Amino acid sequence: MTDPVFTLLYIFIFPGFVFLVAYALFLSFLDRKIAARMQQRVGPPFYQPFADFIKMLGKEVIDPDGVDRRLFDAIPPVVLAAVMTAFLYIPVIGYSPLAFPGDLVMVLYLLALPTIALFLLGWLSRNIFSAIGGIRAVTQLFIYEVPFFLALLTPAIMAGSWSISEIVLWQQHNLWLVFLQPIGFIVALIGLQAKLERTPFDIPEAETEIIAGPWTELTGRRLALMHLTTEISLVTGSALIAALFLGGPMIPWTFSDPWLNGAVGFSLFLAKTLAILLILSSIKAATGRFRIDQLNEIGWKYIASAALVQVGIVLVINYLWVTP
Amino acid sequence: MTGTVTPETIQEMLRDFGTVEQVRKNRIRVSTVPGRLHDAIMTSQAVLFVDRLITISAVDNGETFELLYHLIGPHRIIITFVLNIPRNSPVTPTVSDILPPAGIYERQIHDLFGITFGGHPGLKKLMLNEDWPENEHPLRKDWKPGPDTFYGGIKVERS
Amino acid sequence: MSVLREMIENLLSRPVTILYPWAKVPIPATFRGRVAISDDKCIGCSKCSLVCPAQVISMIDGPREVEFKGKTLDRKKRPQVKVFKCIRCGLCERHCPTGAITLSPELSQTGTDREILVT
Amino acid sequence: MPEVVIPIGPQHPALKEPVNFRVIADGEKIVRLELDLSYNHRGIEKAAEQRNFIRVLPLLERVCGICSHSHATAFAKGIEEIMGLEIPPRARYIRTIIAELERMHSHLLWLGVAAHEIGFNTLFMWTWRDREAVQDTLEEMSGNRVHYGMNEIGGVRCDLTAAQVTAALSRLPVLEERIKQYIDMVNSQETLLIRFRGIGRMSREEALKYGAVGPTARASGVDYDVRRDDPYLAYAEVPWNVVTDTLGDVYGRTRVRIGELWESTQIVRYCLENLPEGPIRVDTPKNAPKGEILSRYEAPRGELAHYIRTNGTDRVERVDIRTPTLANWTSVAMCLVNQNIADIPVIVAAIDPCLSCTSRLTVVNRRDRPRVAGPHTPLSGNRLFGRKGEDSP
Repeated sequence: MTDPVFTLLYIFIFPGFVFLVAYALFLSFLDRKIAARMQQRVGPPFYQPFADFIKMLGKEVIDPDGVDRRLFDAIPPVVLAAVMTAFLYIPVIGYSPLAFPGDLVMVLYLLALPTIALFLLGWLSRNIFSAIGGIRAVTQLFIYEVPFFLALLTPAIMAGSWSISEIVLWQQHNLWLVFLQPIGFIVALIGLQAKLERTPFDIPEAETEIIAGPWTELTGRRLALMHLTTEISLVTGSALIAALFLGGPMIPWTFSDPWLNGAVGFSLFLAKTLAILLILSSIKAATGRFRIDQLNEIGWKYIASAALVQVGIVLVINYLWVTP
Repeated sequence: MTGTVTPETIQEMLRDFGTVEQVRKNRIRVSTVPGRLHDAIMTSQAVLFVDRLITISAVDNGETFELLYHLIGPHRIIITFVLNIPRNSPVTPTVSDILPPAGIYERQIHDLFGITFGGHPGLKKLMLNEDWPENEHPLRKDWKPGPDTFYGGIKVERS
Repeated sequence: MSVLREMIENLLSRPVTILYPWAKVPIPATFRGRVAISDDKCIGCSKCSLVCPAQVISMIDGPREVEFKGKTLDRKKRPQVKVFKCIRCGLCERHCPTGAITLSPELSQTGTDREILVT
Repeated sequence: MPEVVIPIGPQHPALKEPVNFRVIADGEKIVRLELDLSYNHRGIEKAAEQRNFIRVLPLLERVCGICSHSHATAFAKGIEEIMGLEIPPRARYIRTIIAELERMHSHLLWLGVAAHEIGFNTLFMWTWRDREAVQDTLEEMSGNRVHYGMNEIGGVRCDLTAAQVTAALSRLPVLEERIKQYIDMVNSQETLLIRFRGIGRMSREEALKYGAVGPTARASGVDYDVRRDDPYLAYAEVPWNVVTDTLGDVYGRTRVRIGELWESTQIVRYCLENLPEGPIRVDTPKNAPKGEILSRYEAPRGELAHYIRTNGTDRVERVDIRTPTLANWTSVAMCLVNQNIADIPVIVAAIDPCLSCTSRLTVVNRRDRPRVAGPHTPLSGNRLFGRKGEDSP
């Protein structure tokens, strides 16, 4: 941690930038492949998301008439940076070297940034489809964010810490939180699906209704970066849920060799994120899209109350058991 | 209620409105005049339970335009009201006020045959594009594409 | 639930897509593809060019001798098809008195030969 | 939020057809809409007057890319009636088989499209995969997947061999199994139910008043099916039921279409099993006598009417085609008012619009489109077509 070289390596090479982009593109491929196979299609080859990314980087950037170009250019890199930063606080091979007390809250806020950015993009685009999409994105944000936050804060309450790495450590000593908080886990998965704007929550970019919502006017590298942002959000979100509910990369025993320790932890991390991706892909394939007013009703009536119930249960458990 | 409606009763009822003939086992053809059409349709709606307009067909038979209103009710007998409209002043009252679906068919006929339906709420171009020349109606028998006219941006090449 | 069950079944089975250039798509024998004309049978009656709805069959000069009903006929015309305008309705095949013009089960507008563009 | 105008079409991912809706929305609610029907005039009716009966059938088949058999059969059956011909039973059965297979592939296509409109792409892929089985059968029987070219005046062009009948029968159980699955899925898939139920509701009276046809009308409880009311082909001899529903919404239309899918498999099975022997066509005179006929046909989308007039030559004097989609537009425009923007694709797709049929008549590209209804007034059938003085808001 104190070694600057190690920190730089952490940020830029291994769990950071390079690995993160590669893994995000791979997960994106896997997501598409699983959906395709569930529909008995062939699906894309493994390099397809990467090829798409490169292709879009090379495409012409078109500025819609009357758009503030600087802001339009600035938003995608900013949100990309935000979700990438968020990933650094999630333990991948072990304890995150950047962890600090309260990083969970920061990660959650960084993950909320892309939605706000989408709203901004939609609003800036001066296009009716984008504007409606942006409004829908924010409306949806208000619906899913509360239950999502509640569901992700219950592990913190139970572990008695606001640091993701601390929660992971707590799980190593006790039990995976998914067994203690199944409702919270389900709500968190639904919230993540909504945050990533995947079916049935792809209301802001509903293709058949409003073309692509806020994405309509995005072209070239802006589109590439925004796509990368969503893909990295997918990694970050599933890593976060894996860390908070499935014990992250921690294993209950330790090997004498630290390298082996790290490798096993890392493979556990991969396995858990892939499992979460499988669930998310299945939800995506098995459902149609809600309407925004229907989502409003479902979100506040059922999902939010489920999250509240989970918080209550956790408080009771804490009172009876964890608190000395 | 519909059991009483047979081709015979229909012929009986519509005798007042013009020449009635049964052209098929389930089709009655009534030749009437534009002025009586409204009453004829109202009568068939009220007495013969006609509830549906199948279509309005238009035919250019040289001297006149023929309009055929095909109506049907739960008795499943088609009643066709035939109008003959002079070619030089093709005007007839609309029936879209008593049969809402007629509006779209009348606009179609207005475009393609140039028949004006008096009292139609919005007899605008539906089928042909905006730069279609006025007074050219493609389904009239004597219509030929003009050599230097653009039809929807396309000039017709005569071979 | 039936959706979920079928999704899992599909995930474990092979995709149904035929990867076309590598795997052949089965074409039924009745498929109406490219027009094929056999000069031996054609008696040059020009019936095909009369019924063709797309008017792509024209009679061109093609003097040759044809065996028909035991007699040897001297024929001056043969049909020519503009393949790219053909709509493959099969009316020429239906109305050909000798079965000289047929629709083969080959794809119509593909190939590398100059010959296939005009039959 | 002020009212906004949302253009939908002619290029839009939901409606891959040349139609333009200008939806005036208040937030997510549709206040009123302006309808531009079409952008593409093909002049088929004019062209049909220039061709003889042999050459006109392929042209009429190309009126529509989905219900090609419908147009050709409606025309052929009209001309045969004018000529006073009785086509052989085998020809009638073969026409029925093709017609019902066409209905199956159309309804499967529709089910997929409807699922796609609500983002349920898995069902979309599955129905289109199963549609392939129907299309393969059609291709084997007729030689083409879409334009079957089976009809000619006086019968059908190609006979069904025993091998084709066996192959088709062997495909049916799989399809029946799949259709049962779809019935199950549509009744149990939560997001599908939540998006289809209560959307675009039309009462029986409204359906009659605005002249809805086909599954759209039958879903509203209008018991109207030309196949039964004016039996043609083999429908009088085949046991089958008219599927109706009382819900009147998109869900009801889905149920009607799936029910019709099931009925179609049964009709096809019966026809294949009871295919009469005999010739497949009769000799026809070259010219048709002078006469007129309103030939009605239950296309997959609803009642199709061909008004045919002959003049004693080998050409028609006039053929007036009224497509089901044109009849359904009035009702769809009525359905859309006061609905959600998100429901436009579903409601429009629910009538299974086929602009190819409808716009055989049309070229539209107007800048000053008519206002079709005043602000905040519910759209009635009359107002749909605009009133004088409402051109400018």
